[in-house]
Amino acid sequence: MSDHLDTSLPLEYQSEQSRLNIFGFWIFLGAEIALFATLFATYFVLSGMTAGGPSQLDLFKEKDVMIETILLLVSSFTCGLAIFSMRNHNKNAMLAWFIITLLLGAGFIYFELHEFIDYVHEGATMQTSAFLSGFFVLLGTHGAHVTLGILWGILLIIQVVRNGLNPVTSRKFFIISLYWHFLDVVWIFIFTFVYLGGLIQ
Amino acid sequence: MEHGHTKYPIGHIIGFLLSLAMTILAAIVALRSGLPKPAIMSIIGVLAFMQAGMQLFMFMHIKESDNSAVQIGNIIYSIIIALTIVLGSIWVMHN
Amino acid sequence: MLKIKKLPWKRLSLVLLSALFLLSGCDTSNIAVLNPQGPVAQKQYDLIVYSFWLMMIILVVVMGLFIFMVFKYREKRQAADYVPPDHHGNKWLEIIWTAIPIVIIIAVAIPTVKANYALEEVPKGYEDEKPLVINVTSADWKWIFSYPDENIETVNYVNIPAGRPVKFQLTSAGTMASFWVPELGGQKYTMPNHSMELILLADKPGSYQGRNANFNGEGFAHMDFEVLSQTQADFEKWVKEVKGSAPKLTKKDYNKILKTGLVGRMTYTGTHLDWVETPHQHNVMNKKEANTKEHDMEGMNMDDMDMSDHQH
Amino acid sequence: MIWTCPIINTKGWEENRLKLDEFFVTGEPIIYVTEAGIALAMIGILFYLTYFKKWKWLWNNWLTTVDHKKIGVMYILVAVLMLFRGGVDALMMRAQLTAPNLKLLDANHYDGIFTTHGTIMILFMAMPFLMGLINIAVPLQIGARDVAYPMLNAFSFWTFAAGCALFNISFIIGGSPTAGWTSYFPLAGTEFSPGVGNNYYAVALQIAGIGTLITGINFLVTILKMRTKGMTMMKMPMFVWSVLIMCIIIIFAFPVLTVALALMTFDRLAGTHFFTMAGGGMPMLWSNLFWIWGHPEVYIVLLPSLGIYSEIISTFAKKRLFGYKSMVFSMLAIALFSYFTWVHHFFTMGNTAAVNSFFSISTMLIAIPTGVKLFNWIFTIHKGKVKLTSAMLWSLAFIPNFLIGGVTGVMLAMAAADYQYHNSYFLIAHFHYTLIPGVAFACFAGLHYWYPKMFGHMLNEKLGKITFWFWMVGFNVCFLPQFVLGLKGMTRRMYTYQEGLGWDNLNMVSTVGGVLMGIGFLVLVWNIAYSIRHGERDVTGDPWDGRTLEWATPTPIPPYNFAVAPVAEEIDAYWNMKQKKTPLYKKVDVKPIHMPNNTGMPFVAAVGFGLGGFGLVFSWWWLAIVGLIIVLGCLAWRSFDPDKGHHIPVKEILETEEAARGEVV
Repeated sequence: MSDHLDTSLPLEYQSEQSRLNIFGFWIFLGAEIALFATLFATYFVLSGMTAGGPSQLDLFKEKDVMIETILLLVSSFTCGLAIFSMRNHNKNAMLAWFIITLLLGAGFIYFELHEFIDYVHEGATMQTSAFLSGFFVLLGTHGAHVTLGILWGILLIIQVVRNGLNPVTSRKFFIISLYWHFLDVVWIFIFTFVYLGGLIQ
Repeated sequence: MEHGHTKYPIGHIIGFLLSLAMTILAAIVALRSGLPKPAIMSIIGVLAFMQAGMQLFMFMHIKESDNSAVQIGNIIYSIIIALTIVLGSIWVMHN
Repeated sequence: MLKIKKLPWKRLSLVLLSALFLLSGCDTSNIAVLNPQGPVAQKQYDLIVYSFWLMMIILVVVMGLFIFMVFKYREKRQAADYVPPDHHGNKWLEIIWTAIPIVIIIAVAIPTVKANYALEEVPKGYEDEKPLVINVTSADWKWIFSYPDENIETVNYVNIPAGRPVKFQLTSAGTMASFWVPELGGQKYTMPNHSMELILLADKPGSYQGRNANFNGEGFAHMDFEVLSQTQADFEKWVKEVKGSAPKLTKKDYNKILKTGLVGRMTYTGTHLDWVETPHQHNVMNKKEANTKEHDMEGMNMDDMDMSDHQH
Repeated sequence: MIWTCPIINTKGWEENRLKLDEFFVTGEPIIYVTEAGIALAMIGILFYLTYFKKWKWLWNNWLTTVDHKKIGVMYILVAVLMLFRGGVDALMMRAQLTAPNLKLLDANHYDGIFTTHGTIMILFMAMPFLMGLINIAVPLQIGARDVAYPMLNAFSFWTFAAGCALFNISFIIGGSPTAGWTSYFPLAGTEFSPGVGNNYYAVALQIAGIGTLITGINFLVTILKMRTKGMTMMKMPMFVWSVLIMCIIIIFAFPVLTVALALMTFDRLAGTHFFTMAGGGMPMLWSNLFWIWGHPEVYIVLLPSLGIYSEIISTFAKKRLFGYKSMVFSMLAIALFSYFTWVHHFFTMGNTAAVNSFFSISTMLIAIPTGVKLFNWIFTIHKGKVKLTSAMLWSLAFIPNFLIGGVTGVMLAMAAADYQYHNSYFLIAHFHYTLIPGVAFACFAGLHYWYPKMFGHMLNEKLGKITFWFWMVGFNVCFLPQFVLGLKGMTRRMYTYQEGLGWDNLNMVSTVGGVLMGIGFLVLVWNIAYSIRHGERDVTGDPWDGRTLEWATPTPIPPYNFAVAPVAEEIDAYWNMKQKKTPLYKKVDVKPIHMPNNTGMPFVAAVGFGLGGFGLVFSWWWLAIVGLIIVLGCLAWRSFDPDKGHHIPVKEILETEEAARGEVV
């Protein structure tokens, strides 16, 4: 790959390797959509199988879910602002917004874990029924992705602090922003079909 | 592709407010409206897909790079596959 | 002319082998699937033979074309300096060999769909006959047949009256098995917490071999049973004999039978249906009487009802 | 006090923990012999490496390589080893079934063998063999220097290798899975398969699946973004088209397998209720998810093989491929339909007539594009100049044999008739008639065809033909009788049968066929060994008068493939260049070439996957966590030092080119 930089493009698209990586990540997001679709299919098929255990109505609380959703929505917004600042070559603003994004993500994880622990105390573990198995694995996979994103984000922050904003670090931030927005999209579907779907009666 | 935005991220703010509005609207329709179940499910389903589309175009700059055609094609095809898996599984497993 | 040394071994071996295949196919008496003994198996047999000859036509056409091309255009048969033409394709040929397969697929699809729907109902000509209901429960490596009307139960063999449709309600007490009596008709799976209906019918009395077609562990190869179809009179005589001589089935006996392992033939009076719930019908739910059954089953058994009333 | 984690209670894990004496599988003489054989082979290799001081060479050239050509060779090496093991499994099964009531293998051992036979042949032989050929040929055919993500290419191979190794040790340590390669529930659950066998299945396939998914993404981007100047999409070689479409299927099918295996792992290790009988689980959901991946998977292995056939038939018929556009659209149609036919694997699971009818028709529709391709190959041969090399023989034999597989497929697609065929030997014969001519023949053909580019010498043609005829005759003798056995009521996975059912002599004939195929494999191994010394050297780099760009490279192929990226004007770019006698490149155009550095990270990550997987299999959670940390550590380490790569100076390029081609103008 010739490593000349096409300076007419935004920083993260300038080297050819960057363009390939970003394109490859979009393809990977296609695969992730198939992965979460299968988890949703499993949840929908098993959502009625409560086997005598607590059902959606007994467990879900509107307040908790709204907090988690707002947290993730705002984090998606601040992540957009981080990329916006990056495009303006404003490293400090980008880092600030990005750290806020990760903190909001951590907040989301905190509330989600808190919600899970409440369910376990009410006796609803993933061993209780097929519905709960499906619920915990779907939410757990999304939560694991968010946690992985936060760790990955911390690594990237260290790299930017050390190497500054250059075509390589900016492409990595652009990719993690795609990842973060994608997780927010997945959460929108969880919020809609799992929580709202479960609370309707 | 535009290089260096204007000073003020208007696109992002509109996007954020839109997604907030759609989320709250979905919550209200689902929890307070008392509509029949299938009606609610379809409304909040459409809202979810609209919000997803909005995220793709406003926040994820899907249209931007020179291979945007393939990226959008890839996402559309993956949605078709996702629907096949979800609706296919439900249809097969319930009879 | 083809030199003997250079005999087309490939063609020779293939001709020999297809001869073997066709020869053994002729006397179909001992080929179970091609020896239907009931209307259900007959319908499937007709479908198989119909599709076999249709596919044989395609096979002969394409094979012939292929052999002709390979032999005609071998390097040895052409001049040394022969340069093949630069063909790119031919629109008409492409249309022909797309259209004809579509026609063949339609010719195969229509009888298939008709047969799929026909197999769900009682065979034609027997609608007014009251079908005999037999509950089939598969367990790890044995078959348990319960006769709810006659209130008797047999293990690893089942007697049925000839000329009368039999509704087998298939369910499983453990792993998934597949209830298959080749001479009487196709197979269906037995699944835990589900009940599925398979309608078979034997035209005349006789003994037919039944077998589990879905692998379910070590004893799978021995998990077969005999289907003995008798005249209506003999069948009733057999039921009276069993009622007189066979021991009463107790819960302890039944649990001993269910234990993993192979057992021989057994006969009991009374059935395990008294204390074991029959799970809800797999897809019979959306038949006409769905809603009436809906209410009285609501509180009765544990596992889940029809999905439709649960939101998802 | 056992630490109970708040979310997942550990009751399920306790019963699952194994006592050490159940660690090693005991009691089977055949397993002792195999263990001794493997131990001897390992000692032999270690001795050879240390005695001839080859460890450094191994580490620099093979364990840390990111060169697509070397990775391809490693894939094929693993595939041939797995073909040997899968073949021996098959021969043992055939031996046991030669006559009724034989006692060579008991039920449990036989069940373990047919499970490993199925899994190994499809996932650990067919996939790597094709990935090997793809790795070698695709970058060269599109005139590229390497794949889009060289390090990820190595990472995929080593992850696959870790999964393959983990699966293969199961028959020695802990016991192999015994629920069939489809591993249906509730049989595959802890209630009916208590041992660790099925844990191996769930974890090893998961790890190997990660490698395949990454390869799918890697080659999709390579083909879409790194074609040489002038090679538009409709001018790519047909093999590259088939690989592109295979990647699309991989990207959308393998995530379903990942989820299905993860749910199986949760059910077996964490006591969840996805597929269990109790707790509201639905065993049928496993079959559904498995086959949503399963059917596209058989098209993943079939499509590249069709691409190989297109290349070889076109080359040895000395004629351009007939109907290029319709060949591309038929493959796209096959790829699209492959996602809508999975229920034909369980017509008999009580679906309504509507579901069965829909999937009957969708399955039949796939026969149409396949038929179009068959006619196009036949018309490529039309007016051609057919040269019967071994590669061509394998490719030609594909057409009649696959035809039998195809037509029986349409017969099986009829749901009403499938009630009689399902799980019988008719089905066994059908899918062997599609997989062996469809995939195995293509692997052999591709091996013969690209062997000179891989190793610099050709395989002996006479021995090649002997192998071919043993396989051609043996394959038909083995599987034609099985159609009849199926109709006689013999079902798959039976370790023995009674006499008097009329199955005896057909099984005997079938075993004879199996032995013939075994002999054919031995002749192939002998051919490979023999050709190392006596094989005809490939001097020109274009032994078969090829049509596509991989034949434009000298042999042995320099690490950078092309000194200057070739310009492709037409389909069959190299053939076009040869006709017009255009020079490959001018000396003045040669510029320093940027090449990626070797990296040890993929190998270390594979060790992490292996350890972690082994820990998961035996529920040793500390080992699983250690494995995970190694893998994540490798990814983080890689993220911190994106390899700058190195440049090959012009002087060195010209030296290698002149050594290979004589003077460069």
